[in-house]
Amino acid sequence: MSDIVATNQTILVVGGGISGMTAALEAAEVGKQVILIEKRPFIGGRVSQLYKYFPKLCFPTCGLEINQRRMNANRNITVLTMSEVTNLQGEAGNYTATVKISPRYVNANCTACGACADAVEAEFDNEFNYNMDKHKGAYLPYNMAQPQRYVIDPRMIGTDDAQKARDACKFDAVDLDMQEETVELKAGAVVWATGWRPYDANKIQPYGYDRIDNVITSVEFERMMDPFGPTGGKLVRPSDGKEAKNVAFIQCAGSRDRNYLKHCSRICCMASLKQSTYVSEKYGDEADVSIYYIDIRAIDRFDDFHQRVKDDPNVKFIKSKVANIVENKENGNPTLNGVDTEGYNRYANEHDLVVLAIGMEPSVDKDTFPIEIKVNDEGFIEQDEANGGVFAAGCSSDALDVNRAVQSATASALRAIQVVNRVAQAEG
Amino acid sequence: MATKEYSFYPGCSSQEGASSSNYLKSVNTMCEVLDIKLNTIPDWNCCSASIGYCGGGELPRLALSARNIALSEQHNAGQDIVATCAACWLATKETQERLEMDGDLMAETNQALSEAGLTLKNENKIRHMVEVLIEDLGYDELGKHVTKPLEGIKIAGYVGCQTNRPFGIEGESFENPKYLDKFIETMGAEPVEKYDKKVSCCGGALAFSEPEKSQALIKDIIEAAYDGGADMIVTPCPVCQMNVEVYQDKINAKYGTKFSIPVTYYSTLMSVAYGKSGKEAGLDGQIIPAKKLEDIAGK
Amino acid sequence: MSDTNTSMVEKYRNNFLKEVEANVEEGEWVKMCMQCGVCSGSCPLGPHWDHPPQELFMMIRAGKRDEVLESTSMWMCTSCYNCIVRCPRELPITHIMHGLAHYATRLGIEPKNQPTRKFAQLFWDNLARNGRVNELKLGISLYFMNGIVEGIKTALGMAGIGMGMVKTKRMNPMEILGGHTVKDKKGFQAMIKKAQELEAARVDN
Amino acid sequence: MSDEMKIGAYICNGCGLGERLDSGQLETTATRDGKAQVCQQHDFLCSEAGVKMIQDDIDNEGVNRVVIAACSRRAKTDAFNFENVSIHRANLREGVIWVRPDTDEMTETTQEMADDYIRMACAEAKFSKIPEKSGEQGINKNILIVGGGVAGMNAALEASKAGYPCTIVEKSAALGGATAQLYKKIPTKAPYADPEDTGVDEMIAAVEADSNITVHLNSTTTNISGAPGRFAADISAESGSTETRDFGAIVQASGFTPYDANQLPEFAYGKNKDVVTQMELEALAKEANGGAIKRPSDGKEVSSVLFIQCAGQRSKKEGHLEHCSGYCCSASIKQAMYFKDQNPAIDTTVLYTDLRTPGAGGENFYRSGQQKGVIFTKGIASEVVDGANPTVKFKDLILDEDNDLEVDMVVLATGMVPNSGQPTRAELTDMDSEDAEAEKAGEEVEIRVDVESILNLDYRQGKDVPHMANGFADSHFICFPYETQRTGIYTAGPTRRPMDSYQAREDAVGAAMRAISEAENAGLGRAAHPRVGDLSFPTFRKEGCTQCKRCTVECPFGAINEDEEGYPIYNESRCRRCGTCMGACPVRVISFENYSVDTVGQQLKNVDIPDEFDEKPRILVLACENDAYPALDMAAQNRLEYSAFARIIPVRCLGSTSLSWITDSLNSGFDGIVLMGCPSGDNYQCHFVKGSLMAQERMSKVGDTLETLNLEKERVQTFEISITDIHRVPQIINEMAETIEQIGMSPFKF
Repeated sequence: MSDIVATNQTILVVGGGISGMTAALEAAEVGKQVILIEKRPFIGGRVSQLYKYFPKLCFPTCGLEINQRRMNANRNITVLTMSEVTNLQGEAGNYTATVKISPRYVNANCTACGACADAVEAEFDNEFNYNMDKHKGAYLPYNMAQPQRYVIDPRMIGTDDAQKARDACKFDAVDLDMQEETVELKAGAVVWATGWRPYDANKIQPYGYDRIDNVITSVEFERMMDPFGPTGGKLVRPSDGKEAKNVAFIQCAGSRDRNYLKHCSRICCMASLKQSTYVSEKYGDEADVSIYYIDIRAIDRFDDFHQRVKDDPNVKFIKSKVANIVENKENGNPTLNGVDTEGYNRYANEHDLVVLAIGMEPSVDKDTFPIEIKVNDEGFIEQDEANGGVFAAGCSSDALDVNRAVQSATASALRAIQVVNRVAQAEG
Repeated sequence: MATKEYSFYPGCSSQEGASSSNYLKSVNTMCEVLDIKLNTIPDWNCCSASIGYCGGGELPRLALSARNIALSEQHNAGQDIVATCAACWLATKETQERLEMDGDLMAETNQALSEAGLTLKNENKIRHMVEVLIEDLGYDELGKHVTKPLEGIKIAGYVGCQTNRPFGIEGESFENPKYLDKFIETMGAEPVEKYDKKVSCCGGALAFSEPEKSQALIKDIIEAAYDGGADMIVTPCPVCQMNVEVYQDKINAKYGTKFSIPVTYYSTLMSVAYGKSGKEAGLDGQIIPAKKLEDIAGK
Repeated sequence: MSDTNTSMVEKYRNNFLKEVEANVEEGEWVKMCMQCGVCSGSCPLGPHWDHPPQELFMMIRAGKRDEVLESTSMWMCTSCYNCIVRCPRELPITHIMHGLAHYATRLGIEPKNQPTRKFAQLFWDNLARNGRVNELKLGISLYFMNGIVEGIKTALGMAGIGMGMVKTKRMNPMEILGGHTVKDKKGFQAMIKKAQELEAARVDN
Repeated sequence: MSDEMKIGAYICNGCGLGERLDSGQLETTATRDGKAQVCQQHDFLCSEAGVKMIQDDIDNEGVNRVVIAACSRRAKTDAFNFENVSIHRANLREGVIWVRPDTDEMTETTQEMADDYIRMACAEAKFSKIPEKSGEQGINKNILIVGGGVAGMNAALEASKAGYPCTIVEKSAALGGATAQLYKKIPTKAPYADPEDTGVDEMIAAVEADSNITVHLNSTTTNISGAPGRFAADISAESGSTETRDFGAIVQASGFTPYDANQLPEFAYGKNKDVVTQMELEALAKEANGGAIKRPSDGKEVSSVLFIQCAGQRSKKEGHLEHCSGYCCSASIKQAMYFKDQNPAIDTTVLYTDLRTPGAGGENFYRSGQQKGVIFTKGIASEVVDGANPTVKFKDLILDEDNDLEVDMVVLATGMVPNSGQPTRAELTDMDSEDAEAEKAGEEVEIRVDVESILNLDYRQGKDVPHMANGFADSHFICFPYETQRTGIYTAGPTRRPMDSYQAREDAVGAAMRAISEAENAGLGRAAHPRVGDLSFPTFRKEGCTQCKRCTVECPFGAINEDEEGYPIYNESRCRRCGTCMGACPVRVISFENYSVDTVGQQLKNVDIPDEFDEKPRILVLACENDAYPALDMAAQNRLEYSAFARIIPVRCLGSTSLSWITDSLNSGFDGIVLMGCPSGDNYQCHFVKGSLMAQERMSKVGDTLETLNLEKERVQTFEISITDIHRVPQIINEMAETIEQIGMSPFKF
């Protein structure tokens, strides 16, 4: 990796999700040198795990395909996957980043032919599907994974399976001796695009995510719709594989709550409205959806979508924060207890499946940023002079939907360019 | 381990001849085994539980607990105050917090206390006996003293409300606390899995004023225990113990059920497991006798 | 209607929220409710509330003074604290309920025949007298709170339980002759009196 | 680049290709049929050695058309990335062996597939040129910014910081726009508890102090001609003077107009002076400047105020706005604080249905409002009764009862109407108007609409950027929010989407970035999104052109103008290189150097068509390279099989499909044709907006062609394919194969 060229006119982008990719592309396409650091073995981030986007109900991989093509075509971008920034020092125009690169155990020779995967037996929890299923010990994270290169799960190293994988490769692409390495990279400006993670549903005890099989999160529900996902695209419930037609969505699961996340995660209302259409997509008129909400936050043009779902006779809206969920031990149905506050109606409703519209929290914990940076109580990076040449993009700056994240990322690219252009001038 | 000393607030119901005098008995036995010394707060008064609000306003109620804390500071200086009754613990701890946060309230309270010749510094920790067992001794230590493991007994750990909310035990969830189950295991018995009435309310003080309403709640608590295959119920709270145990006949009469399930304290459970006699364990305080425990104690 | 009540109506005119904020324990929290209803859904006695907590809060904001203070609802509170731990805005709902009940009582407009109200009053009187609760006296006065005839019925109904308690030494018939008290009764009562004065003073000005 | 063309074909034997295919045979096909002057095999073509082998031929043998017979064009792009040559991929892996079973009886058809793909790649190579920039425009770093509100100003400031000179054209007499009319703004920093100063004065000062920024007040753009890299804008002042300036790109930050509350008589607006809009309250607050706010009617200090949210918004009622303006909830909280901060005793009530304060800041601000005693009531106002004090009648949704409240003043949270100029001709044709009729008839019509144009573009298709729902300037909205249908023109602020002052500022930074990017790339002759970097651009054979205007009308980006004789003018840097014009041209005179009627036409002509009685039909699949082709690749990745009779050709956009390809393939004996484009309609997924729609329209007419050839209409079918239709694409191909089995082979095999 010593062949990576980085100067203080280089822009370092941390995070290869939709925001990081956008920032990297915007900068690279006006001729800037960009290094993109991604923790996972592939770029694309959370959007690659979504089935559809609201409000167009189009497919994230569609835009991803274009962005990946742009990345591949652009020689100004260096992508480092399975890499993390462990330290960052300096000031605007002169940063040094320490980057830890974990071994992929597969080198550039890989043609993604899949022979290694065919050869191994071992399986491991599949993070891409939120551990709802398993992937082979040698695997391609998902169909469109870029770089299009297999990964050997570190948990397989040292086993016979690992050997089998190596022996199966005709191109010496499997390198079991690959070691973790640490490199130091210079950079003039940094775009911080580490994104978000779903809030830990186990912490929302009244909803029994840890106790009741048929209570799942919205991100898991999203994966179920993928034909290549854990259920092969079937909308069925975990406990018994029964078709999930009567589905409840619980809004603000972990958000707007002093016990969990104080902030509103913005996307969850639209996400549930979108996911309600999944149920109709699968079961047509048999779909029976209930959305339990405090306020439906479908702002600006999204409200059209909200209205459309509202007009669907198979979708009910209940203004209520569900008090708790108990499992009907006979049929495995979760029973939701609470009060519809529009006129005080007490309910105890049984559903096939309950989806927690899980909140969005920053991927990086508040106090673990590798450099002094202004972060608010919620853990999002505030825009502040004091941040020098480090600019937040996307969900590291606030709970954002995709189009707002891309907007934010595009802006952060310009701010980074301003810095490296100043450097360039200074250096003549 | 060296002897552990605490300033002890027994509370009204633990008094001799009162509804949970058997609780106190078993606690004393248990503490003896565990080498815990309880120094009772001299001349302690009632905490007004959570039902005193009608007559007593905010300040008078705070004054009640404040007096106990002040007396403890005076006589058991520096010792954590430990209560065995959920209501006592809650009222006292709440008082301490409120006075800590609100300077004016603190001043007013001290004004009132001065009438009784007391002043409050409000520096001691207020703890529940269960906290002491878990945090100061730990499950391993509790297990060490078991001489008669309670094998073959399936027990529903009924935590109830006030030992669990709003403070609860550090590291436990409000909806599904596990410490009672761990006690039960530690004592060699088997806890009921997924006992989903674990933290449901028994009606508390309303058992007196709204018997029908509270007995409906109690019924569910007992039913769930039976559904879980429980031989008995164990609880850390005197109000829960009383409500769940003594109304079973009335519930049977009203709902045609055949409830007759013993309800004991964790301390009773432990005393038996520690090889103490039924009497020392307070088993003679059972209105519905805990046969299986008696058998073990009798061995 | 008590004088305090009339003077309060005078003092706060139609602004019941301000009245609650100034006079009800933890009343200043009422405005923070966002009407999610998790408290209403969490209450074990929920079905028995005419107006669940979140609705009471809305009614307070809407200035429905009498409906709120004369309601039996807050007397349904079993102090289980479910609402408090689940409230996303951390409202001390249990205390606000107690506070409303107490405030109504102080104004003399509480629902007179609400059994819990009676029991709660008895409980307080009982402990205020001796500093400690005398369960037997409390029990007996409780049975007779609705009059002799009712009382005897209840007492007979409870006799079985009473006997059980006596047998197991968890109830002592001799207590009727006195029973537990604090030693420093004088100081204790003076303290309560002072506290009550201080609190009254708060309300009056 | 030397005109002398030299094709080098390189056949990979890796990934099982060697085992499954007769590489010798492939080599013969490449040299004999494909006319490849150089042909080499390699067991691991994408390896350093393999790549070097090719590079050596380029350097030493003068190979300038490289045919890679290996994996899909989407694979190993980093390895097969040679400069100054054209690269053509024969997809033998994803396109052949991965979609066919490995059995002896199948080897023959599988080999035929592979041979055909090599012929096709060579044919494409033969007819492609290596694109070079035209030099139609050079780099012009000047950015034109239309609108001098916070969005416009911030776009200028940020672009200037990056070294790009900006010119702001502001219609009014001063900078600052709507924000300048505010007393304070919604908080933008933790703890998000109190209104903040708007900071607009500082901004104006900064703009004025920036020597890199030129400001034209009282001015508008009366004409904008040209294209990215060479826009020429007439900037006309009220005074009458006009100057013309050149720009590389444009940011449109024309803001919004507050909704006209006169359309809300039910709320007594206009009737009762004390019913005001949020904007009007800002004026009152400014006047009070921290002191007591006085109401308009009698100057009485306001002691109670009620805010009606969503006034005239989120409603399908005639004259109302369907959208939610997004910022009004926070704005009402802010305004309630104007009162509370001055005197906590003032009663402030916000009447809402959904309180919308998203994000970290939003929820904190909501709580802060409650903390300060603002009362929030979930309810719907039905009427404001006029009177000395207005009385608001509303349904309280929580208490489920009708209620009313008399207050000193009522504030209507009315929404934003975007200043997005005139509808385009295309939009007009969707409207029912004289103009529309005329436009459909293809007549020259001067667009007569009561809205003033903002940009006054000298574009064939209309004077402003096309609109999306609710009149907001168009954008792809999700993945590529800044992409409008007018290359080099980027919208920012409320003209694009309803938003508050701070969001508008931030939005403008992104728009500035895009403008800079386009100015730079246009200068280098490179295409903009989505074919970033593509140097090719459309040209036409004038002698063949019939001036039919199809290309100028159908271009999704309004790139093409007409000269006085009606011949097309292409404006290459406005072009996104989708080829829709090429598909539109009935006389096939439009082409790109590396993508033309021939590059595709010759491929299908070079497919070997077996004799009718061999029972080996041929199915032509034209697949959109953006979605359908990746779907086909992924089907292969998952080893989903499809008919060995299919021959797939990726196209830039189905909109570029020339009818001649259909007729030619039918004539040359293809038995079936499958066209795969992107979903069209309101939620279109076509990266070229309406390419797939255009294709469908054209294909609807193919029926006639088939009739004249008296062929069954089932032989040509068009499908809308999403990139996720991985299981569906092989199915579609197989179904076509079955159809052919039923209706029989094409008689046109010679």
